[in-house]
Amino acid sequence: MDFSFSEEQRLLRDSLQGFLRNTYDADSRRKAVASDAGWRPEIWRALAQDVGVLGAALPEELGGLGGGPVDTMVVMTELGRALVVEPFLETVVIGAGLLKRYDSPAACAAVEQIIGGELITALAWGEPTSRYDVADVCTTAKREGEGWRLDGKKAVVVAAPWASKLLVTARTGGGQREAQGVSLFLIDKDAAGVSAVDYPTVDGKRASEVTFEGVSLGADALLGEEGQALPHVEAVLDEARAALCAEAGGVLSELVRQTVEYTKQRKQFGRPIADFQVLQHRMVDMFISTEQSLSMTFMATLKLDLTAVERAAAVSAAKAYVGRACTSVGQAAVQIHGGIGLTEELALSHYFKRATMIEQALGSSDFHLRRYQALRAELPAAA
Amino acid sequence: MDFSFSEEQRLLRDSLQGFLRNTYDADSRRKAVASDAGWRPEIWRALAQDVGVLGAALPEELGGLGGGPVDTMVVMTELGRALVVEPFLETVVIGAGLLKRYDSPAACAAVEQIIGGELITALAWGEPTSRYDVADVCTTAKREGEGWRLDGKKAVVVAAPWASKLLVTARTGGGQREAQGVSLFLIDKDAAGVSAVDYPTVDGKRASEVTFEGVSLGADALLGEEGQALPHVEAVLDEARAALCAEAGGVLSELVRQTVEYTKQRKQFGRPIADFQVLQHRMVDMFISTEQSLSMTFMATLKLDLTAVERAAAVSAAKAYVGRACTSVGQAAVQIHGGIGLTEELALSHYFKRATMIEQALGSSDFHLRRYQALRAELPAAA
Amino acid sequence: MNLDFSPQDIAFRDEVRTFIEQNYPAEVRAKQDAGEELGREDYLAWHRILGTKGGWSTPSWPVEYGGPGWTPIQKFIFAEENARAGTVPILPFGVNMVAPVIMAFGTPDQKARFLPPTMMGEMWWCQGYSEPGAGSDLAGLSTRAVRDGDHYVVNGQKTWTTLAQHADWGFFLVRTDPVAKKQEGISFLLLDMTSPGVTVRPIITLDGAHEVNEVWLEDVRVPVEQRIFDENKGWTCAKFLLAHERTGIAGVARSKRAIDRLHDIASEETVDGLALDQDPFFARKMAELEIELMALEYTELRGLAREAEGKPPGPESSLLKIKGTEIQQRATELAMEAAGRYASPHLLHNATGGNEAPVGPRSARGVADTYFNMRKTSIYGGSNEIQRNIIAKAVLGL
Amino acid sequence: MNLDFSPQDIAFRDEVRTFIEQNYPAEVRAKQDAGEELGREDYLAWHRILGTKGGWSTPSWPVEYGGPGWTPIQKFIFAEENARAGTVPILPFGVNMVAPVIMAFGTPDQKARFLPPTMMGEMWWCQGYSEPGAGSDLAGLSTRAVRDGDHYVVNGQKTWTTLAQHADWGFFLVRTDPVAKKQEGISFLLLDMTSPGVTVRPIITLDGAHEVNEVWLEDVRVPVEQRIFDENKGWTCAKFLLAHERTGIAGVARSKRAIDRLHDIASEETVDGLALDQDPFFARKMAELEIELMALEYTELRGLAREAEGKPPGPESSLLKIKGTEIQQRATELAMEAAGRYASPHLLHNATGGNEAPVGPRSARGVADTYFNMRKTSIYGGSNEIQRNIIAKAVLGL
Repeated sequence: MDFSFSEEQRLLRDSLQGFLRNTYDADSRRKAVASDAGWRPEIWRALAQDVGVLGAALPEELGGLGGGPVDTMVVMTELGRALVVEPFLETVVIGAGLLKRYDSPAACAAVEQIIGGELITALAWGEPTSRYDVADVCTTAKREGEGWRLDGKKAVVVAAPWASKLLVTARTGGGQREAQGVSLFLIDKDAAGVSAVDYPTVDGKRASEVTFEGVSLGADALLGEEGQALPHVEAVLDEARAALCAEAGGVLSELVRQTVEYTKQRKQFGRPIADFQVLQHRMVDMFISTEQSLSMTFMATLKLDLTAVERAAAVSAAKAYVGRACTSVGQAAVQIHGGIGLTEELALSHYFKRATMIEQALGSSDFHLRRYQALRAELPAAA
Repeated sequence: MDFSFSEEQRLLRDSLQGFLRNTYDADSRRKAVASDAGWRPEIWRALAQDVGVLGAALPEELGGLGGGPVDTMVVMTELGRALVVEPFLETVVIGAGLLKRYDSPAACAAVEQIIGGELITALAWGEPTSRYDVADVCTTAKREGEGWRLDGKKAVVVAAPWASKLLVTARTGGGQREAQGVSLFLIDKDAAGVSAVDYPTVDGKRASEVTFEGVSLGADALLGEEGQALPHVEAVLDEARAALCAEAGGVLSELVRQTVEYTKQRKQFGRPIADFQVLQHRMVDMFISTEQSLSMTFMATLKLDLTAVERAAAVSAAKAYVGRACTSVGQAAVQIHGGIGLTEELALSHYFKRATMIEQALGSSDFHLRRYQALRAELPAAA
Repeated sequence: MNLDFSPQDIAFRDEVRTFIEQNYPAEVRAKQDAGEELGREDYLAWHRILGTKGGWSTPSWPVEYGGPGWTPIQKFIFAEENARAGTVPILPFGVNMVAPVIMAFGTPDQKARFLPPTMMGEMWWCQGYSEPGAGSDLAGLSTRAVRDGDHYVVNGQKTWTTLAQHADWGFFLVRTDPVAKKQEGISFLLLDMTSPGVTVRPIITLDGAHEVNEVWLEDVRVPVEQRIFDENKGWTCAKFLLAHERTGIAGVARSKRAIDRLHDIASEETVDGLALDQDPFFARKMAELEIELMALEYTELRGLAREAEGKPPGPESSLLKIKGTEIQQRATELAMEAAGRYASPHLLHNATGGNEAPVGPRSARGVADTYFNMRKTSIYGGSNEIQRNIIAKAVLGL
Repeated sequence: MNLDFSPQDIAFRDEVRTFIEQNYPAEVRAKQDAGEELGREDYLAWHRILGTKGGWSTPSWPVEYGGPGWTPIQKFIFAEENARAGTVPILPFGVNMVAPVIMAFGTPDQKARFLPPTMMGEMWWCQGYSEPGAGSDLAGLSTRAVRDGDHYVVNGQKTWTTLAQHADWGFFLVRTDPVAKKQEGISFLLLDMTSPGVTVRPIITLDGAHEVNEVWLEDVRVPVEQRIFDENKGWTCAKFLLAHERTGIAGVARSKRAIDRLHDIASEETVDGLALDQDPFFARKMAELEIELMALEYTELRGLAREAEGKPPGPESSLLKIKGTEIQQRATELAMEAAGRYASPHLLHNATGGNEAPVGPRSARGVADTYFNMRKTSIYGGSNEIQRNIIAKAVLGL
C-alpha cells in the first residue's frame, strides 16, 4: 500500500502548476471565457507541447508518456485548482481514453493528434431525455451501403463547439435503454447533415446541442464491433468521473483556502471574522469534506483497473461523495464570504459555479448513489 | 383562523400543570418507574378525579367534558413536559377514542370506567413482523358457535401490563396486509388462553408480548361490524399520533429549556459555556425545530376532523417532522450537556430517551414520510 | 382554535383574485412568461394599478396614510394571492422600509412630500445601508456627512444597493459625528439620486445579473430638511427599519409557487423510464421540502394570529427569515437537480448582452442562475448567522 | 501509488486471523454471543493471551519495551482482524495511554515496575483526568496534592472514570501548586486504587450501564516515587497523553462490523412485504453510511502511509475522531430504526439487577441501549467541538 506520488508525477505536477500560475490568473480566464471562442487555443498548444501534459497518461506507442490514472489525477487536480476551461477532460481523458482502445488507423491517428494538441474531440453520449443513463440512446445508425446513416439528437455536448471530430454513441440494435446494440462512431463535425447550436455553460465552458440528419458515414467510422460499445464507454466514463473527482479536489482546496484567507482579513464588529467560532467550525467542516473527498478520489483512481463491478462501485461511491462535498463546501464558501462571494468579480464565485456543476456532471450524486446501491450486492466480499 | 386556547383549555392546562408540579418531580418518577408496578395508580386516580383530565376530550353523555382534539393536545403537552409514564395516550386517547365510536353497552361502559380512572386498556395492533403497518394482521378470529376463537401474537403492547382489558385487531377475512377483513375485539386480559410477557421499555413505560391461544370470545366481544375495523383504528391512531406530537412538544420544550439553563451555569475555560457561539447557534436550531414542531402539531390537531386523506396526510407530515425534531433536538441537548447529560441521575437523559422513542412510536419518520408521499397525490388542490 | 378563514376573509380572497385576473398588465405577464428581464416600467405598472385601488400597494400602511386598513389575515391573503398569481412584487424599499420610518419619525412636511408618491409608484426608492467595510456590522459605516449651512455634504461609498439604477430616491445612513461611539453619531438622510456627485456603478453577480450596485457619493449636497429625525439619532431609525424589514420574509406563497414549478420540471424529466416526480427518491426530497414549508406556514400563521390579537410580533421574525430562505434555496437546488444536464446551458438574457436561442425544456431554463442568485437570501437583510445571534440573545437569553 | 497489501502483509494478516481463531477464549465468546455483561476476568483473559504472544497486547510499544515491532500497516491489519473477529478490546488506559507517558517521562525504576505487568494484563489502569468542574477544560482541575515528606496527600474528586471498579492502578492529574497559572502547577501521579481514602462510586448512565465512576480521594497518601516527571510539570505528560489518546479513534473496522450487524437486522425486518435491506430508502441510508466509512478508511490509510514514510501524524487525528464517532453513532441510530418497535424493550442485564426473558429478534436486542451509550463517543476524549477547535487552530490557522 502506497499513497505517494512518483518522482515523475511530482515533476508533472510542479511544471503544470508553474505554467498555470503564469498564464491562468482569474482575469485572463474571465476574458477568455467572455471571448467569442470561449477558450485559449494557445494555452492548449502550450499544454501539449511545452508542458507536455496531454500525453501524460496515454500509451508511449502513440506518443504519450505511458502514465496511468494517477497521472491523470495529478493533472486534473491542478486544472481544477486553476479553474481551467480547456477540454482536457473531454478530449484527453474521454476522447483519447476511448480512441486508444481501438486499433484502427483512424483511432490511432486521432490519439496522436490529440497528444500533439492538434485535435479536439467531444463525446456525444447524452440525449435530451436520457438523463445520465449512457444506455438510453435513441440516436440511430442504420446500415446504408457499405457505411451508415446517422440520425438523432445529442444534448449538452460539452466542448463540441471547439471540436473538429465527435465521438457519437448510436443505436445499431436493441431497444431504448438496452445495453446491447449501442455502437460508437468517430465522425467529422463538418460532415453534411451535422448541425450544432452552440452556447456557453454556466461554469464557463461551451457546449452544443448536436443534430444528425441523414449523416452518411463510411464503414470505417465505426469503432470496434457493432453494438458492443457500451462496456468501453462505461469504462471511460468511469475514468472521467474519477478525473472529475480529482478536478473537484483542486476546486475544493481552493474554496477552502480562499475562504480561510478571506476570513482572516475581513473585519466585522472590530475583529477578523475568522474569530467567530461558528465560522471556524463551518470552515473545519469544509476542510473535512475536502480531505475526505481527496481520499475517495485516491480510492476510486486506484480501483479503476479492477473488475467492471468493483471499478463502477468505487467510482460511483466517490462521485456521489465528492459531488455532495462540492455542493456543501461551495455553499459554505459563499455564505462565509457574504455578498462579495456572489460577485462575478471575485474568483471565488467561479469556483463555486464549477463546484456546483461538477456535482451533476457525468451523473449527479443521486444517480451515483443509485448505481452504487445496485452494484454493492455484486461486490466480492472483503478478504 | 384562530390559534388561541379557550378559557376552559387554559384552566385545564393550568390545573394539570399545578398538579404535576406538586406530584411529578424527577425523583418520584424515577422511583415509580423502578418499582414493581412501574407506575403510580394514585396519580391516575387523581388525574381522573381531582384534576379531571381523563374525560376532557370525551363525550359528555359518557361522563366526559365534551372537548376535542385541542383539549387532548393541551393535556398531552403537559404530560410530555412532566414526562408522565401513566397511560393517558394508550387508555384515554386510543382506548376510549376507539370505544366511543361504538354504541354497544360494553363499549359505553368501558369509556365511562376509563373516564372514572377505573379501567386501563391497551390496544394490541402491532405484531412481530408487522412493523408499523396496521393492516398487517396475522392474528385470526374465527367463528366458533355464537362467538369467536382468537389466535395469534401481538408485539410490544404498551401499557398492557397495567391493563385489565385489551382492544385487539384480528383478521376475520382477507389476506395479510389487506385493509378489508380486520375486526376489533374488546377482551378481558385474564381470559383463558391469553398470556403475556411483561417488560419495561427503555423510556420508562411497560409493555407486553401478548399471545392468544384458542381464546374463546362471546359474540359481544366484537366491536362494530365484522371486517370493518380498519378505518376506525386508522382514525384513532392518527388522533394518537397528533397527541404524541403534542407530548413531544412538551418534551422538546423541556430539552431546550434545560439545555439553555445548564449552559448559563456550567463554566468551562473561565466562562459560562452559553458564551460559545457554536453552542448558541446549536441551541437556536433546537429552538427553531421545537417551534416548528409546535406549529405542525397545531396543524395536524386542527385537521383531524377533515377527510381521511387530508387527516392522514396532515398527521403523517407532522409526525415525520416532529419525529426528526425529537432526534435532532435530543442529540443536541445531550451533546451540549456533555457527560452529565448521559447520566441516569439527570432528568435530561430521561427526556432524551422519551424523545428518542417518540420518533419511532406509532410509525417512524420514515414510515410517515412514505405515507405522506403516497397520500399527497390524492389531496384536494389548495383553494 | 380553528384553521378556517371567516366568510369575510373568503370573500376578500375572491375579490383580490378577481382583481388580479382582470387588472394585471398583459405585457408584463408576457415578458415574465418569456423569461425576459423586467425594466423599471414593468415593475412600476402593477404598483400604480394597486396604488389607485384604495391603497392596495401599501397593505401595511395605517388608514391615516392611505393604507387599506386590512387585518393581518387579510394582508396574508393578499400576499398569498399575489404570489399565487406570480405578479411582480411591490419593491419593499419604499413601501415597507422607508415609509414606516417616515411615518414614525418624519415631520408633517416630510410625510406629505414622500408618502403619497411612494404609495402611487411615482418614487422608486433604494437603500444606502451596507458599505464595503460594514456588511453584517452595519453600525461600522464610515460614509461622512458634514453640515454646511442648511445642507449636508456627503462623501462615501455604499454597496449592495438593489436596483439603484432605477431609483429616484434613496435613504442613506451616514456618519454625522465621527468621534461618537459606533451607534451614536449616525443620521438618516433621504437623497435625490439625481443629485450631482451620485454615481451608480453596477455589480454583476455570479448569475450574470445586474441587480445590485455600488453607489459613490462625492460632495453630494443634501438639504437638512431631508434628514429624518434628529441629527445623530439615525440608528434609532435604522433599528426601527430593520425590525420592519423582515416582514414577509418567510415567503411562504412564493415558495409554494417554486415547489409547483419543481413538480413541473420533475414531471417532464424521466429517470429509468419513470417520470422524476414518480421517482421515490426525488419525490421524497420534494415531500420533505413541502413539509418544511408547511411547518413554516403554520409558524407564520401562529404569529399572525398573535398579531391579530394585538400582541407585538416577537423575534420569531428571525426564525421566519432563516427557515424561509433555507426553503427558498432548497427549492432552487432541487430544481437544478431535476433539470439534470439542462441546468448547465447559460442562456438568459444577461448583463453581458447575450441572448441565446433557447435549448432544453422550457421548465429547466435558468434554473442554475436562479440557484446562484438565491444564495443571496441567506446573506442579505441580516445574514442567517446574524439572525441566529438575534434569537440566541433575544429569545434564549444567551 | 497503489492499494495492494504486500505479500508479507497478507501473510501477517493470515497469521493474526488464525491465531485469533485458535486462541480466543471460548467462554468469553459465549458470553458475548449471549449479550451478557463482561466482568474483569473476561476483559483480561484475551489481554493475557496476547501478552504472552510476543507483545501482541501492545502493538504500539517499541521493541525495547517488549512491543512486537510492527509497521503501521501491520498495526492496522492487527486492529482490523480483531475488530473483524469481534474480540474484546484491549482497554487503552494502560497500554495506549499511561504506558507511553511512562516510557517518555518515567524513571528506569518506574518503567521496570509498571510496564511489564501492564503488557501482561496484570495491572488494570484507570484514568483520573476529568473533574465535575473541569470537563473539556481539563486544566481547570482542582484536586489537590500536598507534599508531606516522601508522600503526597491527595484530596479531591474525579469523574467519568471508566471501569474504575475493576482498576488496580490509576493515573491522576492533581494540582501541586495552587497559585501557579492554570496549566502550571499540575503533577501526574500513579495511584494504587486500593490505597486508603480511595472511594469508587458508580455513575449509572442512561442506558442503565455501570461503565463510569466517580472517584473520591480523601487524604490518600501517594509515595513521591509514583510521580511521573517533575513536580508541577504534569501538564506536559497530559498533553503528550492526549496526543496518543486519539490513536485508533477512527474505529473503521469496528464500524464495518456495526454495518454488517445493521445488514443482519435489516435482512430480518420487513417493510411492505419486502426485506428492509431491499427497501430503497433504507438501503440508501446504509449505502450513504458505508460510503462515509469508505472515505474515513482511506483518510486513515493515507495517514498510515505518511506515518510509514516516517512523517509525524498530523492533526488529522481530530478529523478521524470527529468522523469516526459520527459514523459509529449513525450506525447505532440506523440499527435502532431498523429494529422498529423491538428497539423499545429494555431487557439487558443491567445495573439495577433486571435480567428479563428476551423478546423480539435476536439481532434487535439492545439496539436502543447501544444508541444511548454511543452518544458518549462525541463527548469523551475531547468533545467533537473541541476537536473542531483544534483543527481550526492547528490546521487552518484560524
